[in-house]
Amino acid sequence: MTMAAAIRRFVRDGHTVALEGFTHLIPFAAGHEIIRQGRRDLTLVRLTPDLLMDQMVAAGTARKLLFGWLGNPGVGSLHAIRRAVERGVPAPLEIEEYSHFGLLCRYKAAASGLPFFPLRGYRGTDLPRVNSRLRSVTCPFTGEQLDAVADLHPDVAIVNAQRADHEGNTQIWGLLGAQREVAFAARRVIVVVEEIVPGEVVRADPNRTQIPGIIVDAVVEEPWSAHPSFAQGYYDRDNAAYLAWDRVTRDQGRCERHLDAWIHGLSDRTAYCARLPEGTRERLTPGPRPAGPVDYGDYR
Amino acid sequence: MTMAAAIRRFVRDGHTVALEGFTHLIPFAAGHEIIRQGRRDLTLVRLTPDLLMDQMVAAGTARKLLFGWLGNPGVGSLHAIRRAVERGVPAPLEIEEYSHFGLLCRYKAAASGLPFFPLRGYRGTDLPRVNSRLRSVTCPFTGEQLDAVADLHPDVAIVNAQRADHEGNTQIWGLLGAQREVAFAARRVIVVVEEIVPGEVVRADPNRTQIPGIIVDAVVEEPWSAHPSFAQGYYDRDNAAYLAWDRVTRDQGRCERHLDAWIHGLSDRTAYCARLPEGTRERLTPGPRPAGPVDYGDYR
Amino acid sequence: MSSAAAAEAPANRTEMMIHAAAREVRDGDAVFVGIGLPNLAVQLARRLHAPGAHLIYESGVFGARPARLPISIGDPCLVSGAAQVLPMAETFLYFLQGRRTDLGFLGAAQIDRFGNLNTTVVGDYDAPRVRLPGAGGAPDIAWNARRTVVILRQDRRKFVERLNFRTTVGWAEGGDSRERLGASGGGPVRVITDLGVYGFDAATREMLLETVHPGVTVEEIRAHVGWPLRTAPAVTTTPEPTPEASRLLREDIDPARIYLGPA
Amino acid sequence: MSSAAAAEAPANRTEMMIHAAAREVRDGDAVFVGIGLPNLAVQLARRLHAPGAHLIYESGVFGARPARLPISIGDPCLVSGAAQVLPMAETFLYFLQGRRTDLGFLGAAQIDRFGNLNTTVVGDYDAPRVRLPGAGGAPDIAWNARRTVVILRQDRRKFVERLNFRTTVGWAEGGDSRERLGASGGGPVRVITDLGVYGFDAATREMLLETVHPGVTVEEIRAHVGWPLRTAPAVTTTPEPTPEASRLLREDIDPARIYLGPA
Repeated sequence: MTMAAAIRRFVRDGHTVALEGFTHLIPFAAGHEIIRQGRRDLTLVRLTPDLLMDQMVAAGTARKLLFGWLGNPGVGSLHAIRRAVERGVPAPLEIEEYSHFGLLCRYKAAASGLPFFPLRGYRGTDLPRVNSRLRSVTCPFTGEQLDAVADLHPDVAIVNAQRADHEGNTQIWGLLGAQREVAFAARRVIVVVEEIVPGEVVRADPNRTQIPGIIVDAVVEEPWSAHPSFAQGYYDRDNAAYLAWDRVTRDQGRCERHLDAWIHGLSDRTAYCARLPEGTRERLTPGPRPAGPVDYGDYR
Repeated sequence: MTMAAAIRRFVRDGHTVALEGFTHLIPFAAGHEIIRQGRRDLTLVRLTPDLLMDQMVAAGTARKLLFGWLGNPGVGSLHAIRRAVERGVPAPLEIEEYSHFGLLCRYKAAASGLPFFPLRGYRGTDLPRVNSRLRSVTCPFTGEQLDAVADLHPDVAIVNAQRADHEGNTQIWGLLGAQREVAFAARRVIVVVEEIVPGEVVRADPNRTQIPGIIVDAVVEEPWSAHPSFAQGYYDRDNAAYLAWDRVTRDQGRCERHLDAWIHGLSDRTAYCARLPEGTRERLTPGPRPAGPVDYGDYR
Repeated sequence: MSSAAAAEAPANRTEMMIHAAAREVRDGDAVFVGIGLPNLAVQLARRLHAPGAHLIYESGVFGARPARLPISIGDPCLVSGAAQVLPMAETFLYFLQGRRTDLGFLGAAQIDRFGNLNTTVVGDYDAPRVRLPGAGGAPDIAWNARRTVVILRQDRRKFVERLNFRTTVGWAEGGDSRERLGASGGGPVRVITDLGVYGFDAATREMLLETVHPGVTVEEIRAHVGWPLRTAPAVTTTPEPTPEASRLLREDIDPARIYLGPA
Repeated sequence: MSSAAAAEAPANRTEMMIHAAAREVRDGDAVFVGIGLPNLAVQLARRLHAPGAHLIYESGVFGARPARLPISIGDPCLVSGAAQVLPMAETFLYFLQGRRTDLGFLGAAQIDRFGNLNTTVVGDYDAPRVRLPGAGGAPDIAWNARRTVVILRQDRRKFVERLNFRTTVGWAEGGDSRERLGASGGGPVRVITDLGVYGFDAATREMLLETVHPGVTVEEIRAHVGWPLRTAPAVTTTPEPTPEASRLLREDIDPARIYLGPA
């Protein structure tokens, strides 16, 4: 399925949409397509809303944001989100915040068919005061009070991966983020991959599969769809883009011109890649470092 | 470390010892060494106590057994355990039973530093009536009553794996059972591998690592240490041994003669392997079925 | 007997069970499957009307394509060529409790009229006459799968008025009692034995005899049930397998008749 | 300046922070580490007195051996050559909450006298003057690690009488209040700034100035603290790095002085 078709079909105004990938495999191409298609009133969910959600907020797609840590990793602030939160520009943005672990546990609960998940870390902090979804639960064995978060079932989860087969069996190596948990938590799952590979490739290494095809609604093949983040073994993070965004995002007008140039004015990811400065892809492509062989054995 | 040294050092009379591996990578060599060293009053923990624990009970090592399913998989009953439970022969055996899922959740809780884990499946059954460690917990969001199990921290967990490096970083492919969970749950961890490999082999594929070396107390290299169970890619299950045990285990005297011949009368796994009928290893070795390449990328 | 003649021989009762079980599998179903008869039934259904059915083994394997007949749910032949292997805990958490399972197959040593199952003990729990294997994955499959189907050979000691131990909840005490317990899955829809096939009354949730296998009478079945058995308004004969289904089961799926038994 | 001369130049204040932080790492420690100064400190400690220290990144990497200086805790250079990559949830569940972490490093925008931290907002939560990044992994590190060390540059707006928001618990209200909350880890043991190093009183758990960096006075420090600062019985000068430590940091670990700043 094309990205445009997948977003058109599964992402609706007002939806709760989780876009995951912890620094690795961030679904930039999918987020850009959501912006391009003009979705509104989304509740966006992401452990680390970084550049992608700063762009989505600057573009006016979001009504609310659930997150764990709000920053441009290794660079600084997310000024578009700060503008929305601090000054309501371009529109007010409701926020609901967790620790990384708390949001992970919300995914875990939902993926596991549990209405809540117990954890530790919020007692004595001000977080439960500003988030009524942080509650307490009593251990039936020790009487201890633990923290608890509720399940979170996004309407749609979008995750990037290195490869999948046509049935949606999806393989990821390197940082795994919350990809598996959010996929099992969500009602619909869109997987965006660097490559669609024959089923035999996936089935030659079933332990590498993070997401089973049976829970995947769309597989989109788009090389470089995680740029400017990275895809382990395919390309490195384009740190220049993170630094550039730090300048762009300080001003709503510049943000909008950037979105026009890099999103609204482009038809798709192919056009985006063509617009990258010459040599970008060569510069970001790492040398080989193969995983080494493993034998599953042929059992007949 | 040799198996004899690892068992001598870490497994004490009265300990709670989990030996895991779901049909795959069952720690037979370790269990046999525990028998050989004459440990007593152990509380044995295992999702599926199969042949290994039937032998350990027949040998008189156990005071108590925690389990999820008690059978010779694909064959029938475990007669030594049945004798102990039904008639107290050779000695009474206390049992504490769960579903597979319930015992998995006990490991999960312990590995996760939680005093309990919530789950579903016991309401309306007689299991909580005979196991006071199955309780209820109330969801702080929905008010729903869920089941709960307590954490379980074995004194020692013993797991087999295909390979580890000298630091104990342990890689498993094929069925993963509860290896990772029980290792993180336990106070001490013994890993038994088909091969100790250089650190570079493990580090070439870090997503394959199930257990980090930092929680491993001993790495024992013993090829064929899971026989008569299997090691994916190394050898197949020796079903003849499962069928043979079905005959042996029906009679306590025959059990004891079997234990004398295959355990007490042998010094170690090398002697065990030498005693296998000629051609056994060739018969059980599968043809190759390689996993196919993956590239992590060289990032400098 | 030649292969052609073998394919035409009438189904024995084990084969009748497998064919009946295969008919419970719908295309696209995610099926939580044990070894033996349920495995054969799903393999058969995949070759007939349900090519898109997915097999899930509690050992952690999704989308297995075994090159031989597996001898346990942990057979390495289930791993080589599978779509995914998950840690066992996640299989239970995500596929079962997370409500991704459409159909689960269960066996039992005892069943009652509401489809509750005993796989724990015969006799008293603390002084058992027979110590059975226990729960395994059954309580969770029964609790969470959208539909469950129970397969067991039938006799009066198995179809009992009162279980010695309730390991696994079916329809509990009948009516809406399962729902009131808070079960997330859908409960048992069929019981398949070597004598016939049963459903459950939509209101009372009591077991109802629906079909008898060829050559079996309703009276014969009543003699193998430990309570006054109710029957569907019209008890018919279980359909015999088509020649194609029969051939697939006998020639492709279990040619050595490991599970099928004597023809 | 020649390399030899550079190695002999006195440590700047950033370097003093890194060397002080490195001294908090013990051999064999499992260290939960962020990017920047803590990362440099642990890399340095591994080359000096703690070769067996293990790095854990909340991104899921255990035992990283990066071939370059990572620019984020998710840098792909942390993955290639690492001992293990875990799903992020398991890193928090097993390594942190499961109490497998000996030492955690934290930063903060505000800290109070009991080592409680604010990384959420400056000003009112609902109408913030500055919206900060929020919690990330900090509450869980602070709650579960056996020891935590806070690293931050010091000024009066950071060392405050009262936090605008308590994101992360240190010693709570002091005394045994952290223990009474039920925290499983051990609490903050050091605060390291560009001016000095602090510990905590064993009974009251109030922050105590222990050492001042060379050239810094206690009075200068008091001017950068928003409450009446207590000091240890004998405030000494923070030890300067050995030539070997200085060389390693400058030549091997951050030769481009990305984090070290101007010499």
